[in-house]
Amino acid sequence: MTYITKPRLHHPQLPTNKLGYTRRDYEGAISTLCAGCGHDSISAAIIQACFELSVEPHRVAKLSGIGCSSKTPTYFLGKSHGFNSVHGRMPSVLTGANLANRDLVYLGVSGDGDSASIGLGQFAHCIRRGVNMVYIVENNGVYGLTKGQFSATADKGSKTRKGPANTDSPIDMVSLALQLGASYVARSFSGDKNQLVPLIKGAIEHEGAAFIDVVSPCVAFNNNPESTKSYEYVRGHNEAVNRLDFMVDRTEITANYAPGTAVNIVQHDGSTLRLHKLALDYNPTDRVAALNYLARHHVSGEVVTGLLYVEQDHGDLHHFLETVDQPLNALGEAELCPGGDVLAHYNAAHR
Amino acid sequence: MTYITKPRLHHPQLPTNKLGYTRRDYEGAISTLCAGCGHDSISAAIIQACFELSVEPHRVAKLSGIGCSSKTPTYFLGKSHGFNSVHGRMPSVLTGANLANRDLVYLGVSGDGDSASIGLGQFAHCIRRGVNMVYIVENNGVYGLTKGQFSATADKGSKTRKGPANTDSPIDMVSLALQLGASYVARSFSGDKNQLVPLIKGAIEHEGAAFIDVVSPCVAFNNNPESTKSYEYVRGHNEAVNRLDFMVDRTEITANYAPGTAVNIVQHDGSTLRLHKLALDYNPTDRVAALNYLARHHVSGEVVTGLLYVEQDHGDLHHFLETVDQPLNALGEAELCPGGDVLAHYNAAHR
Amino acid sequence: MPKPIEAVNDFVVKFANVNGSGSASANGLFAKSVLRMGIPASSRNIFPSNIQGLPTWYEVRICEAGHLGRRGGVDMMVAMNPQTWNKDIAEIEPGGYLLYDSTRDLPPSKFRDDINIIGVPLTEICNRTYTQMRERQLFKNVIYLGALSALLDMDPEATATLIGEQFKGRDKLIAANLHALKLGRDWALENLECPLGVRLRRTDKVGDSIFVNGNDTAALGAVYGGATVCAWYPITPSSSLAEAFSAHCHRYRRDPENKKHKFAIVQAEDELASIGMVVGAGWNGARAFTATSGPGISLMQEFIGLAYFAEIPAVIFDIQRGSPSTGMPTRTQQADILSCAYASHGDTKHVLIFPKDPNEAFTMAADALDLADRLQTPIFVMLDLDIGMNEWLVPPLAWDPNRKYDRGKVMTAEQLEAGVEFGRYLDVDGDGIPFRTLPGTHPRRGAFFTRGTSKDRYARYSEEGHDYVDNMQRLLHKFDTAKRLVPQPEKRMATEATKFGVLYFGSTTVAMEEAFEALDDRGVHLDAMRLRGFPFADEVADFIADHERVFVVEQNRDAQMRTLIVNELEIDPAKVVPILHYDGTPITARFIVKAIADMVSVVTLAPLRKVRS
Amino acid sequence: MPKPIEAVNDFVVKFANVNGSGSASANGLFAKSVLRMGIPASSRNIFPSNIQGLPTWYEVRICEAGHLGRRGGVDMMVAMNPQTWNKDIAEIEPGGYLLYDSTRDLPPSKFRDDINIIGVPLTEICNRTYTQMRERQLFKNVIYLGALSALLDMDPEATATLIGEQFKGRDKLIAANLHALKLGRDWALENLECPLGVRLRRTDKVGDSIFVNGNDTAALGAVYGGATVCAWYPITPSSSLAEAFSAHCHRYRRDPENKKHKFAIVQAEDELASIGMVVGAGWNGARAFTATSGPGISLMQEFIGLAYFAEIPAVIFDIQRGSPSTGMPTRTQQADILSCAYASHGDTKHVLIFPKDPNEAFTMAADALDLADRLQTPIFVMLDLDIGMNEWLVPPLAWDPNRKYDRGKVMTAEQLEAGVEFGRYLDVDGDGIPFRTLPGTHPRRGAFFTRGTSKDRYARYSEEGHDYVDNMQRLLHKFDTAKRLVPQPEKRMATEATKFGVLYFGSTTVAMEEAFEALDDRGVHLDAMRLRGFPFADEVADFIADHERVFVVEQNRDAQMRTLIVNELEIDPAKVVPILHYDGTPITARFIVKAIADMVSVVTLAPLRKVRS
Ligand SMILES: Cc1ncc(C[n+]2csc(CCOP(=O)(O)OP(=O)(O)O)c2C)c(N)n1
Ligand SMILES: Cc1ncc(C[n+]2csc(CCOP(=O)(O)OP(=O)(O)O)c2C)c(N)n1
Ligand code: SF4
Ligand code: SF4
Ligand SMILES: [Mg+2]
Ligand SMILES: [Mg+2]
Repeated sequence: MTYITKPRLHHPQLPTNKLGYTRRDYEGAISTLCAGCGHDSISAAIIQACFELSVEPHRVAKLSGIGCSSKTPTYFLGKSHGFNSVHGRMPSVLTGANLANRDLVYLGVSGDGDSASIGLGQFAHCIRRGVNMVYIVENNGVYGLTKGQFSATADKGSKTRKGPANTDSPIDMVSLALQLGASYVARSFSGDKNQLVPLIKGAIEHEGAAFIDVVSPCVAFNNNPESTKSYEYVRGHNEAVNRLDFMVDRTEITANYAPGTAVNIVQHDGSTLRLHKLALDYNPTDRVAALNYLARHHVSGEVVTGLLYVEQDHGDLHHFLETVDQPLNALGEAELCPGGDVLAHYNAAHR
Repeated sequence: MTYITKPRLHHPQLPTNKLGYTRRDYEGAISTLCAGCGHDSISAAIIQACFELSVEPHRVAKLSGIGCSSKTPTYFLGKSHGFNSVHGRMPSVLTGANLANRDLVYLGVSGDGDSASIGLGQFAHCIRRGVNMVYIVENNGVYGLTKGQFSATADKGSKTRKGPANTDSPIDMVSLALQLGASYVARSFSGDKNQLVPLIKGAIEHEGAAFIDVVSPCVAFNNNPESTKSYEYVRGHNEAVNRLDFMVDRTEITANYAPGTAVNIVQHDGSTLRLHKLALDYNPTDRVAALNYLARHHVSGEVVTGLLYVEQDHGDLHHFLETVDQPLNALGEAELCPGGDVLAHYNAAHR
Repeated sequence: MPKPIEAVNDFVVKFANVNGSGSASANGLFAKSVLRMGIPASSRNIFPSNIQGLPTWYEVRICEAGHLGRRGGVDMMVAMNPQTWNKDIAEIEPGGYLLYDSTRDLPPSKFRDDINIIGVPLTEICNRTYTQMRERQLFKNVIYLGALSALLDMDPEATATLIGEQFKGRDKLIAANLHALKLGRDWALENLECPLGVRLRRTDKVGDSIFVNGNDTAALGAVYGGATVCAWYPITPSSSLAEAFSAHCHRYRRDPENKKHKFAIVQAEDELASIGMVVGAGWNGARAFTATSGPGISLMQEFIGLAYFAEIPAVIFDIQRGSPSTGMPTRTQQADILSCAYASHGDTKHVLIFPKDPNEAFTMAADALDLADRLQTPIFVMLDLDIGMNEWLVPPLAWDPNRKYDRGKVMTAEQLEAGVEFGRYLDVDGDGIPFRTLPGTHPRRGAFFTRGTSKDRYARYSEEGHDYVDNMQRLLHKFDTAKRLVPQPEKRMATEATKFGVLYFGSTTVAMEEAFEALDDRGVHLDAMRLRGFPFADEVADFIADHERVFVVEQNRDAQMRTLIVNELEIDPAKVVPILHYDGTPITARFIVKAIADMVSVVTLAPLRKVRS
Repeated sequence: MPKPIEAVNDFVVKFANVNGSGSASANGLFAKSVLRMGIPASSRNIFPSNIQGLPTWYEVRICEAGHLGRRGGVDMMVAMNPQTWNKDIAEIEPGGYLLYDSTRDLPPSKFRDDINIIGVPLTEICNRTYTQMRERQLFKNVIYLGALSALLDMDPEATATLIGEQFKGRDKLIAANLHALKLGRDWALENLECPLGVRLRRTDKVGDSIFVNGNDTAALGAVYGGATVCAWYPITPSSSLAEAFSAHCHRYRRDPENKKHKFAIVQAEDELASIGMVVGAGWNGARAFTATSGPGISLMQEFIGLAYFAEIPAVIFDIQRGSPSTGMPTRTQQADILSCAYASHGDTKHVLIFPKDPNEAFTMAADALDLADRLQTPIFVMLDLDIGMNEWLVPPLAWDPNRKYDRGKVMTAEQLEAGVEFGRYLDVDGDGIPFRTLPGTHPRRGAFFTRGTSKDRYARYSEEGHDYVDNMQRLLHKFDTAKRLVPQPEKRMATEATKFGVLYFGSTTVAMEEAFEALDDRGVHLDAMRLRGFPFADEVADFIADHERVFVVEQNRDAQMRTLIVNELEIDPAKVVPILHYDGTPITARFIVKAIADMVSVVTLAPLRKVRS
């Protein structure tokens, strides 16, 4: 895997966004993942979302742990700084990076092993803190990079090639995120780009901890039809509770929905989330109801997808810590060093 | 803190249990915790439960992490082996101990910092595995031993003596345990021995992961009335959903309850849990309903206590791993070493 | 009965109390009163890993000559804890003094006949005066302070002023304390022979020195040094450093107008997270640090290796405590040296600095932040419980108003725009230190991927052996550069030429300096060098080369600093003789003098040869 | 054009493939066919940290003389990967051979004129024969195997038999593979000059040796050694050890009647948990182990310190890989020596053992379990990727039928009942090893509290300095006992007296043994000692004392084993000369010979003096 920069012949016909960038400007190195790996589709969705949102590529910081999923930041946003940290500990690194400079977009990419097994604690605590980020778990129910052992999201009873069957209760990342106070929670499927792209856009614009659990089949080790993380299973059991149209401003609202079938949620930055309800009884602003709905449908084997919960004005970690507006990494001696008089007082007070 | 053995003058009048032991035989060293610390009441409840159940003291293994709560195993069951492991990692040590010898009773004692902060991952995963144990968290919302910083169960907005207010969403251990698949889940209050003792007895007899969250006020650092972990608050907001009578066999069932107000749950070992319903709408055998009930009442500031969920025949880790009935630590060369012929085959197969 | 100890401004007073009984404030008042009389003093708190009800001691060494390390031995014991009575009595030097609560009388067997026994009916006085339990408990401490004030001929005004300052604004409390103080003092003056053979006399030896603990000054150093991100996890004895940083920041680092914070402090869920946050913040250009102790260092190992290999600035304060494992959490040691110097799996070497006292903790905290940015690697500030949690008398803190932060080699948007070549791991200056860019700097240039895996000079993933070796060799070269940038060693030549040298560092310094005199008196002359940083400056090797035998004094079992010396400077182990003290108490001049004097006689007899231990 | 290399049963063949393309099985068949012809061979897999689509190589060294370390250089390259073509071509020795797919022809510039080029239209043959994509991809590999079979004069029967064994029961597959093999072989015989200058000739040098990898044999050793609990977390290159243990147990450790398991294997959530489970199981009397690599070792540090201080048996297999940090996960190194030997904060020392190959991995795995129980401390089995994941030709595994497990000092219920004194940390036998009791042993006696804090000899919590020191000194004494219990070093004297010695260990052994001859030829005579355990036996110190200069050959940057030698044996660093190879590839005899020969000339000129690096 080397950082191959592709020839950037700008065909005039390539569509550009507000910043004049084409989709190619958001691409990364050529993927070295297995052909058909769900993760590659998620990378494509991230590229699409950033392009459509006209995010400045270099204003994004992409962080990950270790795993096939955690390799993907190399395959998108080649102009962004990336950080492939250590296994399961990306959340703490992202939190620290976010504290240093509140002005960038923080994109955390992880796997189910990385976040639900070794990283469960860090995942939980960074969600609790309300770090302003987009946290995507590329969930395939196995450890891909180490060749197919099951992860903490693996189905109970599922078998791996080598080992015996999994006997542990699986972890549902979405329910966990809801319980831990995430203010934007969604689930999607790597195979459903139309659903995934707007969810990512909404998450980027959201202020606070935005979590997206993306079922992303591992074709090498866990794509057998019995696996709830396989293409076949998800296609068969995908139950989308809503469709999201993400709009940078209301004027774009065009489509008309029958009354009661659509809601508009205005985000702190004025952007609007228009939700077209598919499950009419589903209310994405009631945390407890969401948890309950997920649990009930999980029992019946359905994979509930869509924007499952969103809370406005929840605030983020910087808000809670009351930090100044400038990035902390931009402050110098003048702002930071109390100087001689203060020191004189300190000395006096300790005599 | 030294291991003071108290004079064991056996007053003939001291009541004895089936084994002929008195309550004193279940005591430990003198506590060195602060006068009034909730943890000491929990130690007393553990002693009471073991005495009443006629558990053989030396057949109990008591394990803990680090903290005031984790010190308590020194203060009960002086005849049991104890293991004060490292901070937040007791669950893995207990799991390993349990694998080595399935015949002992495993009692894990921890604190909210030990289990919800540093230990969240291990707590979650040992519950998922269904380790056969009694896992008690002595929950005071602070780090006692390090002098009062808040833990991951601290109320949002709560203030510590020194530091600023807590801005993280609190973790509800009980909901977490339910989500992770614990088969026996209860919450109680160190100040309510009548409720706590039977819950511990039920947990000891339960096969599988039994979790008890015990609110246990820290008088030194977190007993101010605003704290949901204070004596005053819990007394004022304690909402017990049921009362448990633990019976070693049914014959003991005496009390008569109005129809529909009591249920009997027979455990794998034949012992019976008789639940006297206080909240008639509460069903302790429906995991999802329990989660929902807890969430709803949490919002209104109530502390829901009682036996919140119990599932029979869930099985435990040994059951899942299909281990032999004898303790693994009792097997010798005869059972373990495949011997020369096998080796000859192995060699032949690799030529 | 040996004659009572006679000593003016040179003795040790020890208070034996029960923790949680409020004795700390009274004992602190005692020490500060001594200082206010112009007499140098230092204090040490010996406390259990417990919140309430267990034994705790407070030791005050008074020494006009200014020797403020722990001395050992006790001239006056204030025995307020029945649990530890026997142990406490035993500790008193022959001819020393015992002050105790004589309310209920004790059998003679409880005492010693070679010490001077002073009974004060403290409980009786209390009960006579106070009704509430808590009052009785608290003021009892102030009453014995009053008695001491008379017995040691203290200046009551000094103490009164301190009480005034301490309870400023709460006049009721001031009055109550002054009253209790008077109760004790008057009782003693009426009923006892005052002053004793050990006594105080006002002088002017304190000067402008300050009485502070190293965690507080290190935290202040971090504020002055420009740290903006602190991620920590509570652990004794480091918690008070992070807590002090928080307190200092809330005072000195809030925007005057909107009160917003020019800092971010996160109490992490554990040490894996706290170091992870520091690494993330350092990667993103903020000055970040964490404070921890042994167990935390063990948990941070993996991230430390990442920071070393990916070259990310980070500052780690290690307030060393008794170890291994949970060890002796409330005792002091210098035993994390190896686990910090070679932290993490694989081939790694890390930069360490060694403050000698709270004053140096302040300056070195700021230095560490500069070094981290300059060297783009983790910097360990090796403190210990003795420096961190005890109050020391040290010179006032100073800060050069013209000092600028060294942010190291960070390529700017302008440079990138101008087309300056950027290779994240390219050694452009020949010092092994490459340039880095911060995220978000330039729209098209300078972005790279940070990773813990092997890579080439342009941060491209590579599994090629030569790329890997090239990078690992540069890291060695960078480490070599570090030895010129870390705080340099301090040399002190003996009064006459000698073949013996001694190396020491950190909290041992104060005891070592006191030991020189005593050793001189015994005719043992030592050239000395105080180590202040690792990797070692060339001077250290030269110093060792210039002597036949060099003692290395440290507070651990395995002579860890000696290991670094032997291993990094290629020194024959036979040349460096370990002097080890590691029972958890601070090392004393007495111990050093005896240990070195004994060794000298041994090695003087036996000429240089392999010592196979 | 140099004359074509002529060599019978002594050359290196390297296959360049794309991973996930199914080449592994064909390449394995090649190596095994050679062995079936009675010719010694070894193989090395060079693979990326990736699942599919990246370059991967398989190197087979054929050597009738039995030298099976990596040789370096390639005599015959089977270049099947366009991505790495240039690199692969460059690696061929002058006069060597290139086998490639000539279906679409390449410009002359793509080749070298000093090598022999052999084109076989593999794709064409495939497409002619097969229709399905996957078939074409798979059988292409078998076809080049067929071509090689002709070119190197292999015995087709040997290969045929192997195919029969491999696909036993699946006759269709057997036929298909045999057909593909024939396709290649026939094409070569018809269109090429066979055999080449490099060729095979049946002999009988393999004997009863077996062809195995060290992770598989170590796992089997754990089965034979009586391990019942395995807790692990997947990490390359250690995963296959735990997976092999699982496979072996399911075969050999199930109750014949009820099929229940006499073992418990838990895939933990991370390494903190896996070592925690091992500690818990060891505490409770089961033989337990974990397998991991560098990053896992870093995460286990805190628990390792607990196990050291609380004295709990544990076995840790460290399959070392390229480091630091995530490093080179699919490359080999010996760079965790320091982080294991001194693992965890505070003063700690740990027992390490160093298997040289898969055969010793088997026996030492069992030894480690005995040592852990005997010494009540963590035992590290230091493997590496080269031993663990490559197939080696080694003597067959052997197990003494009378061997009994050494369960160490465990006090029984009977002894307790009989009133034998029990003090958990009491040194009753003078070897520093105390007795322990297992939970649940006796109703009234022998219960104690295990903790990581300081304690007295009866396991009672104590903050007393003397209790702490007493215990720490006993731990040193126990460590001293260990040096007599660990596998002892192996000595090999030079053909003539010499002042030079060499120390080596682990996977370096095979290359070192080959190097001796070559060095002898060059007139460089070396006495040699293979290190097999740490702490070092006294013999090691004697060996060093007996020589003027001793080379220490290791596969890491910082000469970590040399550090242990200098530090633990008090050796003058000037005496021990580091020979370091650490680019992630296995060390070769060629490298050792050159490095040592060069050094010898240097040091022979310069007499013994301090080398200050
Ligand atoms: C500390 C540590 N332990 C183990 C590993 C080995 N490892 C690398 S990736 C991985 C699991 C990745 O699984 P997941 O996060 O689900 O990613 P996927 O490959 O499935 O996308 C493991 C165990 C490691 N790199 N570091
Ligand atoms: C690795 C590690 N980090 C930090 C500590 C310090 N420490 C000891 S106890 C404790 C918190 C205990 O809180 P909790 O579990 O709630 O117990 P409590 O004292 O409140 O009963 C901490 C942080 C430690 N012992 N080990
Ligand atoms: S192994 Fe699985 S997760 Fe990894 S790249 Fe292949 S398909 Fe994707
Ligand atoms: S500090 Fe709090 S938790 Fe600890 S003993 Fe005291 S009251 Fe209990
Ligand atoms: Mg995965
Ligand atoms: Mg607590």
